[in-house]
Amino acid sequence: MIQKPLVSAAEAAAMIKPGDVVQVGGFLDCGSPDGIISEIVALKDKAPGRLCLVCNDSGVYDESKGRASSIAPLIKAKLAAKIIVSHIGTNPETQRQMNAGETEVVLVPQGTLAERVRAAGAGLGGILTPTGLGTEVETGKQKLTVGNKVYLLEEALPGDVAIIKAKKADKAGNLVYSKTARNFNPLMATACKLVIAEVEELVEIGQIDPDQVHTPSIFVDYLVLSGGAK
Amino acid sequence: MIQKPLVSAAEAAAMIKPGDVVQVGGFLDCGSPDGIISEIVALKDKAPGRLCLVCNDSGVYDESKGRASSIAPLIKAKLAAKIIVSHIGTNPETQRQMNAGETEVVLVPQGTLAERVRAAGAGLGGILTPTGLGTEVETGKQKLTVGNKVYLLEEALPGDVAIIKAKKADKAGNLVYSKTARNFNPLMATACKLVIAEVEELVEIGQIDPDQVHTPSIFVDYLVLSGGAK
Amino acid sequence: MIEYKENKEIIARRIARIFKTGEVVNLGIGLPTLVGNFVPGDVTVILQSENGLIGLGPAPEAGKADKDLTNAGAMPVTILPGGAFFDSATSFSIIRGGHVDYTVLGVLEVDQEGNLANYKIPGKMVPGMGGAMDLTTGSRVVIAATTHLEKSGTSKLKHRCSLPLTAANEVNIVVTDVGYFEVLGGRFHLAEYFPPYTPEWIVEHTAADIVVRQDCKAWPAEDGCA
Amino acid sequence: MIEYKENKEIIARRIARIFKTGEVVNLGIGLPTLVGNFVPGDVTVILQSENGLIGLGPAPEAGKADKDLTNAGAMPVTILPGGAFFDSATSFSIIRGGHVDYTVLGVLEVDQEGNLANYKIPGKMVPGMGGAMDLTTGSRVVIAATTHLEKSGTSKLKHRCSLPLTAANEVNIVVTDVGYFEVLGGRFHLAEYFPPYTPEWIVEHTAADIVVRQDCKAWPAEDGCA
Repeated sequence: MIQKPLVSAAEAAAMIKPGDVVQVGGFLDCGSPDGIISEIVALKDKAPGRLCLVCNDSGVYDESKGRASSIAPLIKAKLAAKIIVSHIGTNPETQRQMNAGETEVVLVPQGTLAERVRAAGAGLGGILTPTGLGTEVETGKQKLTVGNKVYLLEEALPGDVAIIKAKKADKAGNLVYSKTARNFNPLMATACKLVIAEVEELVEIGQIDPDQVHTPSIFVDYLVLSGGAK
Repeated sequence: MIQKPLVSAAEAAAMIKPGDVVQVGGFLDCGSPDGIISEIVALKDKAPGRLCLVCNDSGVYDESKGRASSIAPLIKAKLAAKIIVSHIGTNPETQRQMNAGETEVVLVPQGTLAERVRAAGAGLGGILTPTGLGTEVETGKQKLTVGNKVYLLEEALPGDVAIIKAKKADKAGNLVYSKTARNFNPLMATACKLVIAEVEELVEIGQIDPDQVHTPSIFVDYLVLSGGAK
Repeated sequence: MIEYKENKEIIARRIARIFKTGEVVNLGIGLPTLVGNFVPGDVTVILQSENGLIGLGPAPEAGKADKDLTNAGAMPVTILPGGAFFDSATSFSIIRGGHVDYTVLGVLEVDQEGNLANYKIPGKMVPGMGGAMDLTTGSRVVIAATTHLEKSGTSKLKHRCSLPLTAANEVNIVVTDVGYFEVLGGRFHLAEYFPPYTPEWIVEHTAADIVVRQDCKAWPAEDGCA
Repeated sequence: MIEYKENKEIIARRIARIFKTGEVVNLGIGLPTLVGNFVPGDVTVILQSENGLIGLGPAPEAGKADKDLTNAGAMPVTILPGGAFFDSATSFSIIRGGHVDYTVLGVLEVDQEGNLANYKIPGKMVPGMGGAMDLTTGSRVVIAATTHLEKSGTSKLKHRCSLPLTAANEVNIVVTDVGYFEVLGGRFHLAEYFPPYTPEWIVEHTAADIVVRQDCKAWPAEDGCA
């Protein structure tokens, strides 16, 4: 197997280009690539322009406690032109920007978001889901009937760059996630042209049981070690 | 966690009812629930009537060598009224029955078959795939355009019973597969009303790392130990 | 005269009695999470959390929290022996695929058609639907858990929701702090009232059509049996 | 006069020279499987097998076969360090999702429009498409590997396939035992001829429109460089 380049979080951040659709793994405080996110914020002046962010949620943001997790620092830094998420309830800054017309927010049911990202990775055009029928979610979408049941057509959601977080990688880029820090990370790894994985631990090729790989190496382009060491 | 009932292969076979859609894991010689399949054949006289079988392929059948793997013994015993598979090239008996009009054979591209089974398990009505466009596979199917690309609408394929094969289970029914014996097994486990898993090894609850479970226990209804021991 | 007093605990206690051993349950954030505390000791339910685990255990001991192990509300949790972790697509395959028996959700409004609103007050507050739309679509039984009245005294049970819907015609059971309702044929059917509230009081203080079932009874029963 | 003699090895040898280090390749059953034997030692390709693995290694030593580890043709194989196993949905997500660079398939017929037929001779033989339709749809480059002529002397390269198609307009490269062709704009473009065959012989013995490229050359080169 080929080794994947190990880059710094700052080098990874610099790979993101203006206007990119960036998919970011994580679920609230759990399982986001925080090292890369910090470096994107640090780039602020020569920042990658405003991005379209895709994430489960807009993170937890609590100014009084100095708490900002997941994509909350990117939103705070006004780097998001648009965010596609299932939940913004734990980040009042997202809501403020949305109400002020500064940032476009698209709310997608969580299971639909997962399937739309997966569909992009799987080369599918979309999926038929019953979720959202009879709600505002169905607005503007095609309805199709299969076996007497009505479904919404939800389109695949591909990205330009995925920044994801795993517990462990081997040098080929095979990934293993930890507990509920798995969430959207393996889905986003399949759906984007450029995939950068931030990992806590890097092991030699052959040290991960091939039956226990969560994301096979061919999905991963670059590795970043959490904590800054390159 | 609740323990799942451990039954014999014969008891499992007896749960299948006439006309059932039975999804059978395995890929050619690899990863089929051979113990349960034998017992379905052994039931022949009081057999479950003719079934609709869903499987990757119709197994390997070579009369001269007495070789019959996967669903080949069921086909040989004429227990299949209909089979939905991607490949029958290694089982001339399937072809004979098809040409003689004894058995209906529906050929589905392998990736489409996988997604149709998965969609059923995931509560989706179907998926949009580019596979099969411009071929006989598109006959009678709806075409939809998403982002300037044309796709076929392929419908979910649920089943009544899944008989699958795993390497290891804990007593709650969490499953771990071995190598390429994984194939369709985890997909079928999600897609059927009744799921029976034949396993080589049964361990106590808590002995499988929750990060390394391939099929969570809630999908599994009954366990069978390979080799006949109950 | 009966005076209404918010009582979240009785809601959680009553809902916790609905489940049978082996059933799979998803508890929403907030009030529904309390339900887990009141499941009887002889019943073993399997808790699913949509962020990616089944076999949810109690909160960890102080100092034992694992940053990689939370519930869908970002609270540290544990996993029971025999549990499993999975990604978000698998989690919602479990949910949408019909493998969850009960989902328990909080509401802003719930109506007699089984509609539920809990993700958006236009122009005011938009938390988002998270996994709630998939949970209400996919679960076998949808249970709305809510105090009966707003602080303002307004009924949370409605003829018709006015807020954007999270779920259309999906709610099966509503448990408030005054009673237990089934949603059937466009009406709330009162199956149990929680004293001191009476069926008459409930009908009077609910902005929806209520059928008082013929076998409607007090809960907990007067002999103390729950 | 040149006499045609079937030569599967040169097909496999030439195709094996197409790949670069790090590229992901799926080799079909039969002739395409031979390609794996001829990849130059300084090139590391990653072999994917649609039954559920990446990092396919050589056949196991005698007596070391693992019943749970086969390729898509049911032959015992091994996995290289750094490889991974996955289920069939993931396998075809890799394929359909565009993560396979090259797929190499055998054919019954291939035509100048890039159509390929290899799964069905109606009324005669119907092996089924297996994974071939997904592989031809999803792979970046589709390579058809075939002897140039049938045993009967009929050209396998056609103006238009007469058998049911496995792939419509998907074939990019055809390598036979007489030459290397690119499929472009509804024509076969001959890029290399394999001596003793000449471009003239090839044009004469092919039932399709062939453009002989201006830079068309012999392979292996006359100085012996492959």
